Amino acid sequence: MDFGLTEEQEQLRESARHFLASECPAQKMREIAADAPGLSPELERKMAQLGWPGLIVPEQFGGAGLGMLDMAVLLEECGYAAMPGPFLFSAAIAAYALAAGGGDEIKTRWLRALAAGDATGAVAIVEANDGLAPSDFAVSARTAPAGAVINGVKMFVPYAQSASFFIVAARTGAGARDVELFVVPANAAGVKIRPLKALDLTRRLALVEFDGVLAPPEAQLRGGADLYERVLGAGAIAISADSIGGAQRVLDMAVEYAKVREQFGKPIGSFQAIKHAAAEIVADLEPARALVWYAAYAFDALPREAARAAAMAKARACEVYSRAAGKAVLMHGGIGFTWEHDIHFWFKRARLNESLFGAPPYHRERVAALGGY
Amino acid sequence: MDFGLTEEQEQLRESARHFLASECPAQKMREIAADAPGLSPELERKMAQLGWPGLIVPEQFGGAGLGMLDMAVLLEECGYAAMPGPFLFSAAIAAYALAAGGGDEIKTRWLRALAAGDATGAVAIVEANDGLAPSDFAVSARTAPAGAVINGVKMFVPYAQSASFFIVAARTGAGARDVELFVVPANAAGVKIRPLKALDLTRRLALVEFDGVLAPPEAQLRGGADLYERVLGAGAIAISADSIGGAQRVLDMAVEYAKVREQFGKPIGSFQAIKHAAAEIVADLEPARALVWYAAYAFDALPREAARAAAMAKARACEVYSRAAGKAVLMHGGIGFTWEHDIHFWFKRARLNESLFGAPPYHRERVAALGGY
Amino acid sequence: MDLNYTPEEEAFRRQVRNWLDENIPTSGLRGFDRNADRDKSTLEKMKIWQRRVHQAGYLALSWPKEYGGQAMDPVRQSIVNEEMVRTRAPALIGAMGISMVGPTLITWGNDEQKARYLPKILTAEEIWCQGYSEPGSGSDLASLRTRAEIVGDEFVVNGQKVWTSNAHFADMMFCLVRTDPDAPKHRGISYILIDMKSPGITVKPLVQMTGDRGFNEVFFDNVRVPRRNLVGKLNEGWMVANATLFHERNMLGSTTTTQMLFNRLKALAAATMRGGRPLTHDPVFRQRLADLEIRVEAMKYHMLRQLTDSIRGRNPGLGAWANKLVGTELNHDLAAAAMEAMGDYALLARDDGHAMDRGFWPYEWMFTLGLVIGGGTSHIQKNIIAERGLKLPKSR
Amino acid sequence: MDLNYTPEEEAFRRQVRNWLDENIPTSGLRGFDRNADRDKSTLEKMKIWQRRVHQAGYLALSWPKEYGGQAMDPVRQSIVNEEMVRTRAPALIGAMGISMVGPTLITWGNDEQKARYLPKILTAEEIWCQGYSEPGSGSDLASLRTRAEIVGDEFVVNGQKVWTSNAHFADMMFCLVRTDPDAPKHRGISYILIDMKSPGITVKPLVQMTGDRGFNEVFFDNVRVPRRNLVGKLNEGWMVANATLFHERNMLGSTTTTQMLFNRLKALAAATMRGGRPLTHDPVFRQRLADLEIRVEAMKYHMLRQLTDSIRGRNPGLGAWANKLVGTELNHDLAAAAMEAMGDYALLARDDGHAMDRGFWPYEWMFTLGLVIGGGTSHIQKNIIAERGLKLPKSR
Repeated sequence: MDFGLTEEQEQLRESARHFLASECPAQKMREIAADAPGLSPELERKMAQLGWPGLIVPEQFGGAGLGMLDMAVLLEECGYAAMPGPFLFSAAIAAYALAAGGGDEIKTRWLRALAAGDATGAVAIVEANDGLAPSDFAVSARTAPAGAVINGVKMFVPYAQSASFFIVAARTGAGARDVELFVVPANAAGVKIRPLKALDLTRRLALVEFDGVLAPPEAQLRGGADLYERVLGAGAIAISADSIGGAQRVLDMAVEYAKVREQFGKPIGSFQAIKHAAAEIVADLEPARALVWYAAYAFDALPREAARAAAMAKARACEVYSRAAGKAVLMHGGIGFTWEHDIHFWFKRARLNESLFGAPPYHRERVAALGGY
Repeated sequence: MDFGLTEEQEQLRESARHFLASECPAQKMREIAADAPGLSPELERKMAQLGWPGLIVPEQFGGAGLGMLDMAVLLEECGYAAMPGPFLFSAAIAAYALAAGGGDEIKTRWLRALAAGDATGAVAIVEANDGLAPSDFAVSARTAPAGAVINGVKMFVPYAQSASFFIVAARTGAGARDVELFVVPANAAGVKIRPLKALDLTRRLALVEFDGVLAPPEAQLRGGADLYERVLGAGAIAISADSIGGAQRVLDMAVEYAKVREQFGKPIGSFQAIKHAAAEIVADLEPARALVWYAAYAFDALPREAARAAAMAKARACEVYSRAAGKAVLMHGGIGFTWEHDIHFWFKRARLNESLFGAPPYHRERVAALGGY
Repeated sequence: MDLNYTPEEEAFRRQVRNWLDENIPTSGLRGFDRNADRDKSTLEKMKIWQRRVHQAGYLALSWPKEYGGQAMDPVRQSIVNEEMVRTRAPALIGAMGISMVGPTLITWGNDEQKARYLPKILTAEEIWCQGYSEPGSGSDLASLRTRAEIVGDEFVVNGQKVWTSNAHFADMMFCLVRTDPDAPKHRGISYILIDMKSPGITVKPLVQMTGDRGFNEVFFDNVRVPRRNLVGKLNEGWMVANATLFHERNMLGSTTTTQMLFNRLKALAAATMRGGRPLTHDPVFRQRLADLEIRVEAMKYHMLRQLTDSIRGRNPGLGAWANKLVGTELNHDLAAAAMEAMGDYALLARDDGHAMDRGFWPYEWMFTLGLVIGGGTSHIQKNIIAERGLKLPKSR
Repeated sequence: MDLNYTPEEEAFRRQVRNWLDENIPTSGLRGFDRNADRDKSTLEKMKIWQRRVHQAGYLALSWPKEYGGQAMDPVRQSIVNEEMVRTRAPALIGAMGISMVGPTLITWGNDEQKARYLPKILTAEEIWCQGYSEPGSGSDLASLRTRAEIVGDEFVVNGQKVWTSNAHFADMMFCLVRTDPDAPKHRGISYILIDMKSPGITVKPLVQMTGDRGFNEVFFDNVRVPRRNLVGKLNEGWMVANATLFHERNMLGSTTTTQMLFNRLKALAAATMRGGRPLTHDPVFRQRLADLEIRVEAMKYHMLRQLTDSIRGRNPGLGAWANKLVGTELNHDLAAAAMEAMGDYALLARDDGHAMDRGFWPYEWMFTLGLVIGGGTSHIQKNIIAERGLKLPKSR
């Protein structure tokens, strides 16, 4: 019985926090956010040097072979920094999908490149109707002599613009479980990317059109609906970890501000209303962090509980983040509503986290269904 | 355009508040609550002298011929005092049912007696399955030569023990609107009353069994499902008005306490947490009061909006009351949890108000359905 | 209680509505224009619009006739307000003058000041901004430090204001300045009127989290203001300002806007499919919608009750202290519900082509949060309710 | 992270469970016994039960062996706690001694005190109550005024305590008294042990809103207490008490109880029909249930994390300050959800024959509110989190 981080995980956390504090402080985050691609090649390169993209990639493909809990620890720090870039989507979700469902050829081609920092993957799931169930998909994969032919439009694809390849969820029949994941190079014939303007300035979103894109047999990941569910789980956990980190940051910002800002002749942190708002964030955040750790641990170690744990984490963590961000903005008063102050980046990122990979009511319903209510 | 009380209504309110402060202060309320019947014959007699039981009874049957808004104003004060007794159920709901649906014989016999304070009526609606829809009822009225024969068991009937007669909702067929209201004297053959122990000590509840009770034709109120809906509306408004008064009282108690109780060398009312809790009650309560007034006004003046307005009032007012009572108990700290302090009477009454005549989720669904969502 | 309007009032409403239908500019300007980042030509159009409303007799209905008002009762004022919102008439560019400094001058100003300023407020010849908040005094307004020294017939003003909406195009500012630094903080403040073209004034934009310019910082460097621009008595500006703050509280509590927001949210939910059915049929979202509608309706009657008090010439009582808190939080909750309704579409910025409801909601969601904060955050509002409304002891 | 138990721990758990299955009294006593209004014979049965648990070696697992403990690690303690709740074993009548004064004596007591008191805590020969709160000092505990003057070899105690659970049958009280009225309020307090049979003590019951007697007022009229009953140093009782308060915070945060409450709520909802289907299939109530389960699970792992910290000998950190707040509010929310689930059945008192779930919930609903209030209301808990956890400035 041990519910805690290992020494290595603690070190990972410490070093990530230090690295991001120096390489991606708020000022740098703002610069990256203001730049069209929404990522810093320099920062990406440095992360690659640290081996972050390959964190959960098996060692035989150049990764560190670690697990989802390690990734969650790292993503918590990325969320703390509101780090822009494709990292979460590529290193946690696409990497998982490839590692879990890819054959040797795919792994050798894409997973190795991803781990080395030479490629990023983007996951293309929801469409115009915004549903996560395979039956919601219009994007289809039709069997053809040379593989599968993919047609349709995916929406809200994070960092499609800079991706080297996509993991595309496509429908292969009318059944509820007729879904397959395909690996499609970004430069494949028939792929068109149209950027969307995102509210969260630390993320890039796009619409991706697949117009008769041919996916050869090896590009189809093994696992079908089961793999698809697992990939959603990985996404839920990754966003949850980012949310915990973000909630911690807005709390830290608000507490810091409350200690120095004075009104009525004393620091506003001495007023109960401010104190209680901060305390409520703590009371929300600390148990939610444990829940996210549990979900990440269960993802690898307790497969039968993993889906439900991920749904729980996602339902809770992103709600906690949004609520914390709202409270933290209010604790700042007027300055918190300005562009000049950094907090709005987290405030908007919290909103994106809330809906990406399923909003809280969706996940609560899943918790009920998977729990046999 | 005038959204306010008339001078007469203001006077009614003032005189009710003064009357209840002197005739039903907390100490008296506790005595009545501790007494098995849960009512004070003396207090009932004095109210009758003031004409309260006949407030909405037409003048030709000995009443004052006033409307639901007047009644709401009065019930707000009764809620403020947490006045025990059948008044709300008899004078607001049963009286309305008789006045709206009774023939001359019924009115002459029961409505006149009710207005004079010589009889009280109890409404018997829900049953063991706790539903408000006619299709939920097992209590049936079968046509017989001499009238209707009523069979079945009603639950949670307020002040059945002391009632002179019941207004019973009975099913007359399989359809969703096959419901009729009957007036059944408490001493009719086949009526059995079994007291239930209520959490709210200021109210009495009972189970009422109707075992082949014969209701002559004149005992059937005119109006069927429409009248039944109106009676539910009257109930919703009456409970809402009581709730607003109760919420005002717990606020007043908490504010009073916060001004005198000292901790850390100053009145606890100078701490923001206490202030903000009180302010939140005000912010909930004041708009809710306007909503209840509106619903009561609409009940008589705007029949097409009346049902929806009553559902809105009930959904909001009783939630506001419960929340206010919970906050007020916390504002009192330990003393608020004792039997010795009066506040628990309101706290428990709020809970009864929340569920009687339909809990907030039920009424919100009604608001949506009636609003054509 | 009687929620009917008199036949005369109904006729007046029809007349207003007809006038609006015929006169609302069809191009560009439209209600729910939350964007304060106005260019010159928009500004000019908005002034023209206000002038036309004024000429039609629909502006400042409750002001005395001698100052360009109509001396009508508050019911007609509320009818005009309702119809303006309902028809999505363009915002009144001079709102701050009309609702805040105008009524203050009517109460506290001398005859010369009334004659000089009131007409131009109505004709939009002079647009006003408010100089209250300072960097060091947000919630604690009375701790303001902008200094005005009397030198001869002038005040010489030095200091800084912040969160000043519209300062970048305003002609005049009503401003609180410290005229006696040695007096207790509420006692040394004066209320003066400053010409924004005076030498020594610098206006710097403050961009909001929405990305729009709305607020400004205003710097005063030896700005000279004639003594005749003092409103009320010297060092008694706090009292004068409190009257204005009360007007502000009422202005922010407009409920027609809230009703419009709810209707828009309901339409959005009806048009949004989730799990194969409109979101309005989703039992969970229905509960939320119904709860919001109930709160919107409660607020509507809450404000009608105060309108009635005002018609009857009575103090509106405890409830009025809660208007700003309840109204702004409700508006923000409506926007937050819309954000939830939109699912991933909530992630799109206002100007994305795929945005739902023409990108209205994400902006509104932030803007309404700004209103929760501005003019005293909810924390401050709760203090006000508790201290002024419930007479709980102060804890400064 | 490894949520598996070692084979030894699993074996230990089986052994505990088997022992409980065989030894839990089948009559009367049962877990979830919130009623503190115990008669003599119940009391006697409860003492016998605790003695049996002690003899079996399942009491005070983390205490050193020399004082009757088992010197086991916190995992085994948590296994025993979990199994006790899961099998609905009767409450331990000496819990306050075991969890609060015992650990305090182990840390601060002298050898004589340890030898004298600890064994009898475990054997339930001496039942303890806590003398902290006073009528004038609820949240502000350190302002207590019960006076203890040193006269010869004795303290002479005068004053009053309140909210004293179990005082009507306790043998001993651990008590905070003021021994130096001139020192700053935290500096003049001592921690002493008082024999409840001492002349001059009067215990008066305080009935709870549930109708049960649980608390008491305790009056001291020249009560003589030997000086050797002082724990720690004179005037340093505040430090001693703080250790105990920390134990209290942990005791109140037990999560197995919370999990049991959730399971009971879920079973209630599954058994309750509404609109022709079980309430667990109602989409709105499902959301609420799922949200509660998520919070219950989060709390479970939150406590496991602290358990791990304690195994590793590390400070549990910021999160532990939130245990009382989160745990008690969650329990109350679970009970409130059950009340809603029951509809009109929630209106029935515990002892009505028609009450659902044997009348468990209405009582639990009130009792858990009492736990939100007791030991520092949520207001106080938030101050503690902010001031001790986040180091925000005090505002006394």
